[in-house]
Amino acid sequence: MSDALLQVEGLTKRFGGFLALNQVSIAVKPGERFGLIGPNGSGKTTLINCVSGSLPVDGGHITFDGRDITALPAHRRTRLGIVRSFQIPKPFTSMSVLDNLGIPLENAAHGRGADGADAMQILEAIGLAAKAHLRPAGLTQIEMRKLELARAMAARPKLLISDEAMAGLSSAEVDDILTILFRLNAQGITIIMIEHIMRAVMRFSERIVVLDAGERIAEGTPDEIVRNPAVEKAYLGE
Amino acid sequence: MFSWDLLANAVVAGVLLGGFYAAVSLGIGLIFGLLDIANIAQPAFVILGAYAAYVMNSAYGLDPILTGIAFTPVFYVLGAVVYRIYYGSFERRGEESLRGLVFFFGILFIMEVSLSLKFGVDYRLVQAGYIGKSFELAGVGVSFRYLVPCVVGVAMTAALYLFLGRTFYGRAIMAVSQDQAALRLMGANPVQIKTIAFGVGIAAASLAGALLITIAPVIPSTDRDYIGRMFAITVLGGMGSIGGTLVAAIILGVIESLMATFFGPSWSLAVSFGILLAALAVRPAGLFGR
Amino acid sequence: MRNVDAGYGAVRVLHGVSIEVREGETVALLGTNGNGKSTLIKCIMGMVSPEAGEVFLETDGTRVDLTRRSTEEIVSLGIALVPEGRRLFPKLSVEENLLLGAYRKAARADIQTNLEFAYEAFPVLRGRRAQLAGSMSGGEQQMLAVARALMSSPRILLVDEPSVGLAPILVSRVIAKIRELKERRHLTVLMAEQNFNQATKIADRGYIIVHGKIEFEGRSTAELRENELVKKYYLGV
Amino acid sequence: PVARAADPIKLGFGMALTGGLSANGKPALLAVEIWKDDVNKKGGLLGRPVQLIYYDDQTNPSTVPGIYTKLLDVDKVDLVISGYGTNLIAPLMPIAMERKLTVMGMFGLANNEKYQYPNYFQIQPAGPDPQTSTAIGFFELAARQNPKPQTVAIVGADAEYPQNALVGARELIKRYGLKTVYDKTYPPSTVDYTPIVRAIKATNPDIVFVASYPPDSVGMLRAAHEVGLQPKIFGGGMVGLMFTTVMTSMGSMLNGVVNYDFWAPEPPFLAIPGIKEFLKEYQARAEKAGVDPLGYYLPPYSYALVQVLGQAVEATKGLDQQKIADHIRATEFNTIVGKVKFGKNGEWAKGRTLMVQYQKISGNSIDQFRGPGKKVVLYPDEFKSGNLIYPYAAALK
Amino acid sequence: MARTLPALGVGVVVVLAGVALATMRVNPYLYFAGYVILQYVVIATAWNILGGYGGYVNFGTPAFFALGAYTAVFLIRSIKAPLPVLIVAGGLVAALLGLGIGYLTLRLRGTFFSIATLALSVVLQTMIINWEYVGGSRGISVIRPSGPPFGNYVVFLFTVMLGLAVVAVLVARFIERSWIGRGLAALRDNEEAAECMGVPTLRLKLFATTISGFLLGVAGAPFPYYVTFVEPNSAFALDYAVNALAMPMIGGTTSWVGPVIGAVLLGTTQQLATVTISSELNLLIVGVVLVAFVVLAPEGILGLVRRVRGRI
Ligand SMILES: Nc1ncnc2c1ncn2[C@@H]1O[C@H](COP(=O)(O)OP(=O)(O)OP(=O)(O)O)[C@@H](O)[C@H]1O
Ligand SMILES: Nc1ncnc2c1ncn2[C@@H]1O[C@H](COP(=O)(O)OP(=O)(O)OP(=O)(O)O)[C@@H](O)[C@H]1O
Ligand SMILES: [Mg+2]
Ligand SMILES: [Mg+2]
Repeated sequence: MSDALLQVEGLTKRFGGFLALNQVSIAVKPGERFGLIGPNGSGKTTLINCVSGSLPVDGGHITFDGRDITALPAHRRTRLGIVRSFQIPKPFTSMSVLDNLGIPLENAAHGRGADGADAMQILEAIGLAAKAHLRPAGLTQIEMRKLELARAMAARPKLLISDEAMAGLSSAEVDDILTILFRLNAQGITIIMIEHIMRAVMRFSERIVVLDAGERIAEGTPDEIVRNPAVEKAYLGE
Repeated sequence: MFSWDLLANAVVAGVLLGGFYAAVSLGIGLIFGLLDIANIAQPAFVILGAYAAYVMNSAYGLDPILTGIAFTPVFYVLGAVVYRIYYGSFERRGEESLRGLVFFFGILFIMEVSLSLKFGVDYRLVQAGYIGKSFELAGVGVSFRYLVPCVVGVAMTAALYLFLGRTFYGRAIMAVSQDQAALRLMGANPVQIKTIAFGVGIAAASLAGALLITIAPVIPSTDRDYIGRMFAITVLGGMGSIGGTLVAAIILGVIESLMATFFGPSWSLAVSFGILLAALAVRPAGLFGR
Repeated sequence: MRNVDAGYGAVRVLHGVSIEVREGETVALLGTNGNGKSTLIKCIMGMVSPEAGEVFLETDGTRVDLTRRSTEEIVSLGIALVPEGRRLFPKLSVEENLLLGAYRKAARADIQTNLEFAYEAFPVLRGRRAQLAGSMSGGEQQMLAVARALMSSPRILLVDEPSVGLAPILVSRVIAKIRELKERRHLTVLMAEQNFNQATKIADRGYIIVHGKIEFEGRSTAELRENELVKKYYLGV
Repeated sequence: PVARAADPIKLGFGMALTGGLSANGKPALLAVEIWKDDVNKKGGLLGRPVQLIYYDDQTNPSTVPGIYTKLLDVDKVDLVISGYGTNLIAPLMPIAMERKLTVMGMFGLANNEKYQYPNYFQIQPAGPDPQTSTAIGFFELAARQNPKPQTVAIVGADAEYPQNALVGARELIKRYGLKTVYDKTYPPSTVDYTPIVRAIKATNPDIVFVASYPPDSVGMLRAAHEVGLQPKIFGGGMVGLMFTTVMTSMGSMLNGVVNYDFWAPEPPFLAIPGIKEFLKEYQARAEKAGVDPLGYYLPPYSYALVQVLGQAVEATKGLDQQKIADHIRATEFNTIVGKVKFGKNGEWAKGRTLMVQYQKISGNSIDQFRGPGKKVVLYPDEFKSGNLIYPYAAALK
Repeated sequence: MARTLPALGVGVVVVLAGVALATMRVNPYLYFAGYVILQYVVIATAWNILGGYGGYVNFGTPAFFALGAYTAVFLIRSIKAPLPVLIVAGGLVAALLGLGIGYLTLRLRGTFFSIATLALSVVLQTMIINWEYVGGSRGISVIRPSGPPFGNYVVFLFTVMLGLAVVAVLVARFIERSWIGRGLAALRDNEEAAECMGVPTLRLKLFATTISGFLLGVAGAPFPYYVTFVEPNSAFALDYAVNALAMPMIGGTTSWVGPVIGAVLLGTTQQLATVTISSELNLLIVGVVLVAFVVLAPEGILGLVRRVRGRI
């Protein structure tokens, strides 16, 4: 398993008495498109928070690129290349869209060549260039999601974790975002996708892990997952 | 110097003091804790309440606490007016509360000066039958001067608690700072709700002021002594938790009392605030914060 | 709702929109993201004021103009909204959220029956009545949002995208629940939804809104299913 | 430019009109204003009218340097007096010294000990040993009782004046061979004094010496009644008990308290020429000025302070600061508080802080406090107007 | 970098102008009032580094100011240290306290942080009150050294404070325009997102609290020589907390210019009110000015200027 880019072993997280994650292990290989699904409240976002360093863990180990990062602060993990987007967009409201990208470029991607042109390039790629000088308050929902992704890209990730970047988007827009993600993946960025939109997850992921009530209940290719009775019972329904 | 007798007395005195602190802090617990309006001028309203009690007491011999109750409608209206000004100048424009803080500092100064222009700077006291009297219960002395405010304070806490938890206005007040638009969808007008809450908070100051002047003499700048305590109690109790306010007030009262009895009163305030710091370090949202 | 123009500041979102919901109907408002579904619903609720056109409510021959009314007044007329993004009060308990739903004067009398009904309809909520709404999972929150709207004994229920962010299993459950409630309470429902398949499960008919204009009115679900727009956007043809 | 005869003589000062000391600052201001009117009625000083220029120092020492520089350099005042209180005098000292001014201090305790500036004169009758002046009468009286009290509790606020009084008290305790059983201080913002009083009671002291500001004076006294603290002598340096609003409100609760004071409406003081007129004028103007209605505590001294200055100006026939100072240093003045002679460090050559006892007060009428008999002077002997009721409990009945 | 040098140049010119002004000895009162206003420029600027840029509202300004002042008192009393030493030492001690409250930000945000700083101020004041060596609650007189430049010590202090103000403003300006300032702005907007975008939030907060504390201490260090008498009530006065907050608010918090404008405006108003209005009305005016400014100029003077310019 040492070929994994991200390896989570026996991760446990409690909120007070509530066990949000129970001994969860996952391994994500370099360049992989990895799907993480599960019912609401199953602990997906919590897992991401632990991996990105937003929450301290109560047990287990996280290894990235062969290095134990369990105790590293979040910004160091970002600099190592783990970047996440937020389920609820959290833009820097007092700055323009362009300056929003400046923060990761300056803080996480430095040394890899960062200037205003880089930010603009990313915005163009994602289709936000026209709004570069607006404040985030002036963006629509989808633009906000795109900004969230653009900002993550500006951090020059090795591993990009997208937490429900597509919730509430139309299928055309979902396709938009999927295209972007595929393109990033083609550039060698490993991607973890969390999504409830099955169409997207199934199309995108090479491998999927399913969480339920803080436990890992299944792993496999999209086809295997769809056919898995446990997953059907806990998640897909019908 | 330790004795069980002293300990019992200190604890009882502390609880009584705490009840009074709760009365003084309830208004800010409502306005700051629930509405998120940093009304730093609240202690000035308390002092205004104290002067109201003084005027009625010295002119007509009215009991201060009765005056405090009688004046609550006046204070309610005053609070409603102040809130409308605040609303018109800040909230409607969607501005952050920090500017409001400066606004309320200004109000604090204006009120202090107005009081001293009207009443001068002499210390003012009230007279009531129970001031200076006390009784003893199983070796524990209880002064009416503190018992009465404590009882009133606890009653105010209970009343506010019931008001918030059991009435539609109350629940709307608890919700209003969380999501105003959603509150509209419930059929409540957030501005009206906040006006009510602010009014109630200021009305509480009327009673708190009456209790204050029952306990100690008052000058216009007495409010300064209470700014720190009021906010500390609200935060220690947990923002927006009315029960927490009472508990925090009693904790502070008991600490002050124990320090004063056994270790030297000089450090009592510092220890109280030190404990606040420690408590915040362990429980950043206060004792009963949600 | 007739000929409504509306928007935010300089941005006009709705262009001459007219829709109609008759008593007892369930109408779906379909449209992909950003086409103005929520804006339309906000217009009805008085959260966005139309620049032109009118919104009104007709009951027993009396006609009430909603255009110039505040949200609170509209709610008190018996219209409830399950808003986009749920908009619960995260630091209030489940029960407190529900009780706030009954703020409207007309609903206060029925508070006990409504509460009982809510718990019966959503048994998970009963078990969690003291839990803070903010600490519940997305699905539970959506149920609470629906239950809260019902607490006001509405005649008309507006639902804005109940399926967003829900696991598939929950989506069907919530939609089914709305249908069940509608039938039991004789509600009139207007539901904005992108999830076509789910929406058509319960709708009697629907509108499709594209770029702030009503592009198609389907008098039955079958008619909707046949529509080119629908095929293009939803069925991925 | 040569001053023309009609040009006013400007007297400048800062005064606590707001903040903690304003309850004393404002009456002091009124007294000075009355003096100005009196002088001007009689044709002014050196034939020139007197004009007051004053600003609110907000009881904040850090405003003092600015205020006095403004007075001296912009307003070009001819004479200065200090604002009210030790803390507001302290920052004035270096300015006065630098500019070689004659400066009259209004109720400062030992301000000049560090500087030993010869042209500083201070009106509080603390005498050559300011630190012990508040407490000396108290302990002197205690020592005269039979049986002599043995144990003492001292307590006071963490503030300038009370702390100074406590330092003096500790020295006197040593001098009189008493045993200290309690010695603590409390923050001025304390709300509940019962725990403190109870702790004192637990040590069972013969005498209790309290050095406090008005709110704590009231708090301590009320708590003493509630807890039943009854030492043989109670009181000492409790500021505020002599304020009219406090006296009328506290009423009979004051009885028996032995406290320092500067003035009392007792025969030895009422006999001094000029005082009655002053008080009449003061009381007539008090309500409008929003100050203590009787003015029995500090106002006569504030008036006396400017009286001294005025007399010195007249005597030296000019405004030369050095000549004025030399004259003040050398002369004994007749003022409305009696004969005033300055000595070492500009303090009164001989101290005259009174020790009074509140006696036979009943009810809350203000009129009972206007005449003699309620605030009996016990010390010093030359002003004595009555006898100590001893022990404290006896006076309570 | 290209714009830093000219700014430094401007700073030097301002200081030189101040020295020239000092040697001219215009009306001495101006130096006294000027000193206080400049002191507030330093305080407002220092506060704004943490409060305006980073969004952490420090209510404990008096604690830092007083710590600077009392460090100076201690050093004057114990070793008669010269003024530069006092300033550096006062700054360093206050910076240490700043570092301490920086660690508080690990757990406390928003209002809770503000109340914690307020609590800290109370605790510190109690400690000073009980420390006899620096005067305790009675206060302590400080004798100025003799033979200052420009003939008068306060004129000298004025130029020193002018220098400190220039340094403070330059520091603030530098921070604002560097990655540190941008990082602080990011964490002010959303701390979690900033951290996840690689911003070392803790380090930045510690930096901001420390440097802000340092400058506040620096502002307090010459204070004993200015008043010559230091006592806890006035050293820990609420005024410092109010002014530190109000001045940047009045001026505008997002730029270094804001606190300067606010300090000059409000500071001058206060000074003028004190020495022109001979009654308690002077405080009333300050209150009215506070209310009027925040009501009428919602985004501070800077915002007002921007809006007016935008309209033309
Ligand atoms: N800070 C917190 N304190 C207490 N409980 C929490 C906290 N954060 C999450 N939880 C709980 O942990 C559980 C897992 O939450 P999480 O957000 O990880 O779910 P999720 O899988 O991302 O769900 P969704 O699909 O709805 O986003 C939920 O029950 C949630 O209520
Ligand atoms: N507060 C606002 N200010 C400015 N524009 C807004 C605002 N809210 C929505 N819009 C814009 O109005 C348009 C319609 O938005 P609306 O929310 O009504 O769409 P919707 O069909 O409900 O989409 P969704 O599926 O995202 O909920 C969008 O372009 C959106 O960006
Ligand atoms: Mg999630
Ligand atoms: Mg919508």
